[in-house]
Amino acid sequence: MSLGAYLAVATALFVLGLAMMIARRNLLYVLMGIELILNAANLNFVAFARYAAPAGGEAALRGQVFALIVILLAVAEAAVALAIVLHAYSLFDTVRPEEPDLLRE
Amino acid sequence: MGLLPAPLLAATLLGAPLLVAGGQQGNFVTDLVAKLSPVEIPWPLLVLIGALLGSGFFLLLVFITPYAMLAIWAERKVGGHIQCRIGPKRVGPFGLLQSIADAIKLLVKEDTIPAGADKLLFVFAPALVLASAIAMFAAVPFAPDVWFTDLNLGVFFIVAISSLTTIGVIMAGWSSANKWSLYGAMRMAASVISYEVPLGISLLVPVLVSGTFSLREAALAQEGWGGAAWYLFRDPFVLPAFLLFYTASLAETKRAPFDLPEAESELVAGFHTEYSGMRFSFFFLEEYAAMFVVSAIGALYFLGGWAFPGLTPLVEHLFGRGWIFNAVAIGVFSAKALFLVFVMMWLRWTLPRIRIDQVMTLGYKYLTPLSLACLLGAAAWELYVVPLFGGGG
Amino acid sequence: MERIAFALFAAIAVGGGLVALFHRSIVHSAFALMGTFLGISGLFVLLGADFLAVVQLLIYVGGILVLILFGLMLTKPDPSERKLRRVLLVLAAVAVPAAILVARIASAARWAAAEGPLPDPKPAAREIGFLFLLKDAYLIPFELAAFLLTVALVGAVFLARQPHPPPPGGEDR
Amino acid sequence: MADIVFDGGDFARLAAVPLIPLGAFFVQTLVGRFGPRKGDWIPVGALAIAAALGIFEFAKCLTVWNPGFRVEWKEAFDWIPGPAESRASFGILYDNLSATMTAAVGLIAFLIHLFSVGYMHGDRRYASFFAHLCLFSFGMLGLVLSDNFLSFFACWEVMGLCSYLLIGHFSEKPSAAAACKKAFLTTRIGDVCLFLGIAILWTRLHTFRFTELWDAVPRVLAENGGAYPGWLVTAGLLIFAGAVGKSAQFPLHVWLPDAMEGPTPVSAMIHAATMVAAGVFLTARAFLFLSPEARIAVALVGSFTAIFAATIGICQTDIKRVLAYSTVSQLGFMIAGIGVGGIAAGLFHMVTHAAFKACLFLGSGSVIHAVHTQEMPQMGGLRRRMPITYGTMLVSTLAIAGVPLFAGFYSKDAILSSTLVHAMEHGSILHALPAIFLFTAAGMTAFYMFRLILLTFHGEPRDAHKFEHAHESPWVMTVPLTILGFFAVTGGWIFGENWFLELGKGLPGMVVAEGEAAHHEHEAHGIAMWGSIGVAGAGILLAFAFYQWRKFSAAAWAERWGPVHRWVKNKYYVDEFYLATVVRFVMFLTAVQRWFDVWIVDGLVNLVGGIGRAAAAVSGWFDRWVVDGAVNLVGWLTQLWGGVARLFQTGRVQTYVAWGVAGAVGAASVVLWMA
Repeated sequence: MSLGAYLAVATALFVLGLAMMIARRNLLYVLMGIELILNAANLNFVAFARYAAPAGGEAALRGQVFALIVILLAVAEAAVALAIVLHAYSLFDTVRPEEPDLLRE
Repeated sequence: MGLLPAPLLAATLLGAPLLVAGGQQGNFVTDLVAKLSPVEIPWPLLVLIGALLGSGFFLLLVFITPYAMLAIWAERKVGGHIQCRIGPKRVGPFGLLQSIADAIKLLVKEDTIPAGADKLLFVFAPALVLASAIAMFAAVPFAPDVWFTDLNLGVFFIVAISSLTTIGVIMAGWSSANKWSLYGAMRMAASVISYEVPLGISLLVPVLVSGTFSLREAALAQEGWGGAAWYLFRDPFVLPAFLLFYTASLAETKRAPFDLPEAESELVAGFHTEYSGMRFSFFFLEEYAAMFVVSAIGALYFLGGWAFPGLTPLVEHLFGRGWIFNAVAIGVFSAKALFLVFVMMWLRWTLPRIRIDQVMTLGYKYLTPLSLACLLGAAAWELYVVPLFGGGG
Repeated sequence: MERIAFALFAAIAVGGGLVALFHRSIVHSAFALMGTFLGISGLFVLLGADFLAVVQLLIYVGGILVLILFGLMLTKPDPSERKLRRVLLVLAAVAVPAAILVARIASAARWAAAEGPLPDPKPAAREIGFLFLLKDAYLIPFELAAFLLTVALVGAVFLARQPHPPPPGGEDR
Repeated sequence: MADIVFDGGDFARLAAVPLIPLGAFFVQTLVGRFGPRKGDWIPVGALAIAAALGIFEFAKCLTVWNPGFRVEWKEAFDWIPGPAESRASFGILYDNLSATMTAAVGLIAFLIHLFSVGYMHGDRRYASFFAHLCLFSFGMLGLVLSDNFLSFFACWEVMGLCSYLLIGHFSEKPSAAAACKKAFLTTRIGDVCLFLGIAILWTRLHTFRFTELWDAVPRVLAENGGAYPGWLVTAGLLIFAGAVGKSAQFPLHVWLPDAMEGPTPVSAMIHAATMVAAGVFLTARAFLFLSPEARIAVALVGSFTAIFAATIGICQTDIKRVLAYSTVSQLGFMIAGIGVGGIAAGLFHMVTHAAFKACLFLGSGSVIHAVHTQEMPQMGGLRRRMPITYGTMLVSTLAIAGVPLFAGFYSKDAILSSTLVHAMEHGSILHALPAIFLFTAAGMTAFYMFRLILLTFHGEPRDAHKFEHAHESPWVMTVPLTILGFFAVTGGWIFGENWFLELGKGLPGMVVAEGEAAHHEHEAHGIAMWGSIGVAGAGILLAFAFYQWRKFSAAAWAERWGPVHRWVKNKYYVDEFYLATVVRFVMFLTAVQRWFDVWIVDGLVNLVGGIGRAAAAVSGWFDRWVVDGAVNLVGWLTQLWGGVARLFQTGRVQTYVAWGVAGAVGAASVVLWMA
């Protein structure tokens, strides 16, 4: 397979995630969109590392290490974001991102 | 009906790992196919066939189903005897054919889907659950040369795949459009998330000792005359790690006393309340398969795999490492794993179910710190004590 | 063979993403997301990152997705929130520039080994472990990640433990 | 003379010599008092090990008999890593000087620790006393093994701290509290000077290491045409000022007698093994930095201190004060010896003096322990009650008085002959002064030391009650006394003058006498020997005449010389002088500053306040019309801008994401198509 194919898949996922973040009106969709975007980025990392250093070695693992750290970040982000979402839900009784608007007035 | 999606899904899950990780060496299915086939089959295709057969139909038909039937019969027998009853006795000798009768009953039973259910997910959930069970099974080596795939990440893979079961259970619980089912699913999710942590950490102890994720290599490393090479006896931290692992795996497989997801006294039958017929049997198969898999991990990682003091070395000495040795190894290994399964049943019929908050408390407050302590202790042992005896490095 | 596998996994991933984006029910979206994660895990395997693939399975499917499902189950669904027109519009608005940009980048860049077939990858779990523990490599990111996870854990627990205050300005709402 | 082979093990043992007491200090401080016997065995044991190691390494040097040896463990520990000109690393410089000192200090410190077990028994701060004592030992041991000025100074300051803590051990007593403050502040003057001197050397030569500095001095001299440049003279004098402070030379000697307020083992420690010896040690280490003129100054300061303190010692009645002034006087001997070029002689005297002065102090401690007073007129006849103490103290007194065959004789003789050589070589009255002073002081030493012995141990008991109570001390106190007494007798033979003269050849700055100088030396040696025996004998005879045979009445003589006696007895009113000048001046300064503060600073502040009030009125007007107008304008503008920004700030996260994406796409496009 060529690198381009992986990049195409990653682009598609990125676009889908971004669209999900913007178009859907639910904080959990925003969260899911972020996860999609992160996954697309991970795919890019790994694919680039694989094709940049086909012979293996430390350079080939660099992308994987990046992706691993991104996954770790995603875990932390998901936990905290979910706690925030649930908190917001219990405060405002909604999960629509535009409705908590106390600062608007 | 619902039979096909599960193996296909499982094959998808496993095909890729087999293609890449197991690509260099065949398993005994690929060997068999290559030998039996009149024409030469190209290698990648052979691998895929091995994956499909090995992980899907073959496993399901040849191993999981008979084993599950036997286990269900055993469970009823064990339960009967523990409660001073006899258990099934009418169908066949000692009621041995009872499970077959049950299976036939389940197969011909009407397959109902509740009216308010989310049909797609309702159908998909049991398939997913069973697929993950099969995929888990495929990573278990039975003997030195009998295995479907020798992933170098074997146990890690199993733990990861087991989380798919959770998704399936949530799917089933949610799509049933039944409050009790949803409760059961949520309990499942909660307990699995919490118990995955101590399970994983306590498994890291033998991983640390063996230096590999591969179950087969770990088992090979524990061979020897006396059984002293079993990791259980390696250092003082492995035994507690084993007990922690076993406790956590009880929760992972939804077994008593952690069977909150299907607590029949509170939730009717939990997430599979609305299922019947084939689909119901899938959940059952999964449960027993998962029991076997965690027991197999316990046997392979802690209890010396297929090695048995005196017996396996003798066989090896007499017949070499040929098929006889492998057969004996399968026997020993299965005996160990089934013994652990038996202990699970024993516990189920002995211990009362605990409350969900107690489950959470146990998981977070006791098992997790204890397993961490075990891991640290084992690491310190490997680092400081083993060199004292001239080992390690 | 690899081509077929790639097509399969890419289809699962992108298809899952599409379903997740367009489906009316958020629960279905979440389950479709599982397809995406599984597909990406498969792609990782094809890229030789088997360890990462398993981590992806374990963490995304077993952890994050379950968390999201938890969140779904604990909040009120809002079945009327999807407006197909808006979704399509946004998708088009995002996809077109992205596609143009990626095409432009792809045409501008030169990669050494952009075409297959590549040599077989090696198992990476052990090497990644070493990389994370070597002082010259990624020890500090590793420690930072540990620190971050601790902070996130404490933060999440703190958020969860706080007794919920009455909604601000509750009287006139 | 074979070379000494020193390997890593030896250096490790040497490094352990100071570090073990340091570790023991921490242990003792943190957990010691919870242990059995309040943990006193920890420091004692640590010192025992340290002393054993020090003596072991010294013995190794002795067996090879190569006094000129010098080994270094460079940069054992990088304290401040970096390029050579800004690096500070600690290492070990082990030469004949530090070898001798390590062994002597270790042994004496150990004996003092042992003695303290008995002496301090039942003290309230027993545990912390041992901790501090142990840290003190660490300071001295670390100091003698330092290979650079930085760690030297660090240890130096550690000792300053410990002397403060230990002198003020009985901090309930106001006099002890005052004494420890005095010691700390007085030595601090010297410390500041020392620090400045080190700083000068560092700025000029970019190194702290002794060996490199020594190597640099000839180079500097060569560059400067053989003369000492001004900055080097200054640095040398400043470093010597540090030694003056630490070694209690005139005019900074005032703290040492007051330091007697501390427990007697502390006095022994300060006087014999650690504190004051550090100054002498420093002078020897820094000898090369002293220009010839500075050396004369050193010799004069030392010899003047010797005679000055000796006269005071004659008139004191407090047993410990007599010993204190005797220490000051003997330190003057050493400093003067070094100043006239007899480094080896000065150091020889330092070592022998360490032995017999430690013995004397511990003996006086034993006496005080027995009779619970420090006033000699209340003692008398104690030799029957305390035979061991008496014997050891007598031996030490013979040594300090310079009676032949005892340790002090050899060393003092060496110093005296050095001064004579010095005088002969230069032949001016200025150069002869040290010799005259020191011979006089030697006689006085014999006199006042025998006065002490006779008043304390001989004659009839003057206080029957105390005499009845007196008894010999326990073994932990008498054993160190005996050992030290042994060294007071044999110190001269063990080391022998030769060892130190040979040793001197290895020291930097030591010029080996040749030709005429050697002749002078030979000649001077004879004169010095007979001269010192003569003055010592005269002093002893005089003491017996006054206090044993009662040929003369001390009281009558004091009467006859009334004003002089009072003057001397009150230590030449140096303290009062300082009180009247330095302290008064500081007080005056503070008064001036207070006045300045009250009138000038406060006045300024009030003035500023007034101006501020006036300005505030102006600014109020300005504020109301101009600023508020501007603010309103800004507010209006903000509202206008807000109206525009409102279009973008919808409060929806997703809108922001969309804008962010649009921005990113725009930026990427610009980069891609413009590039």
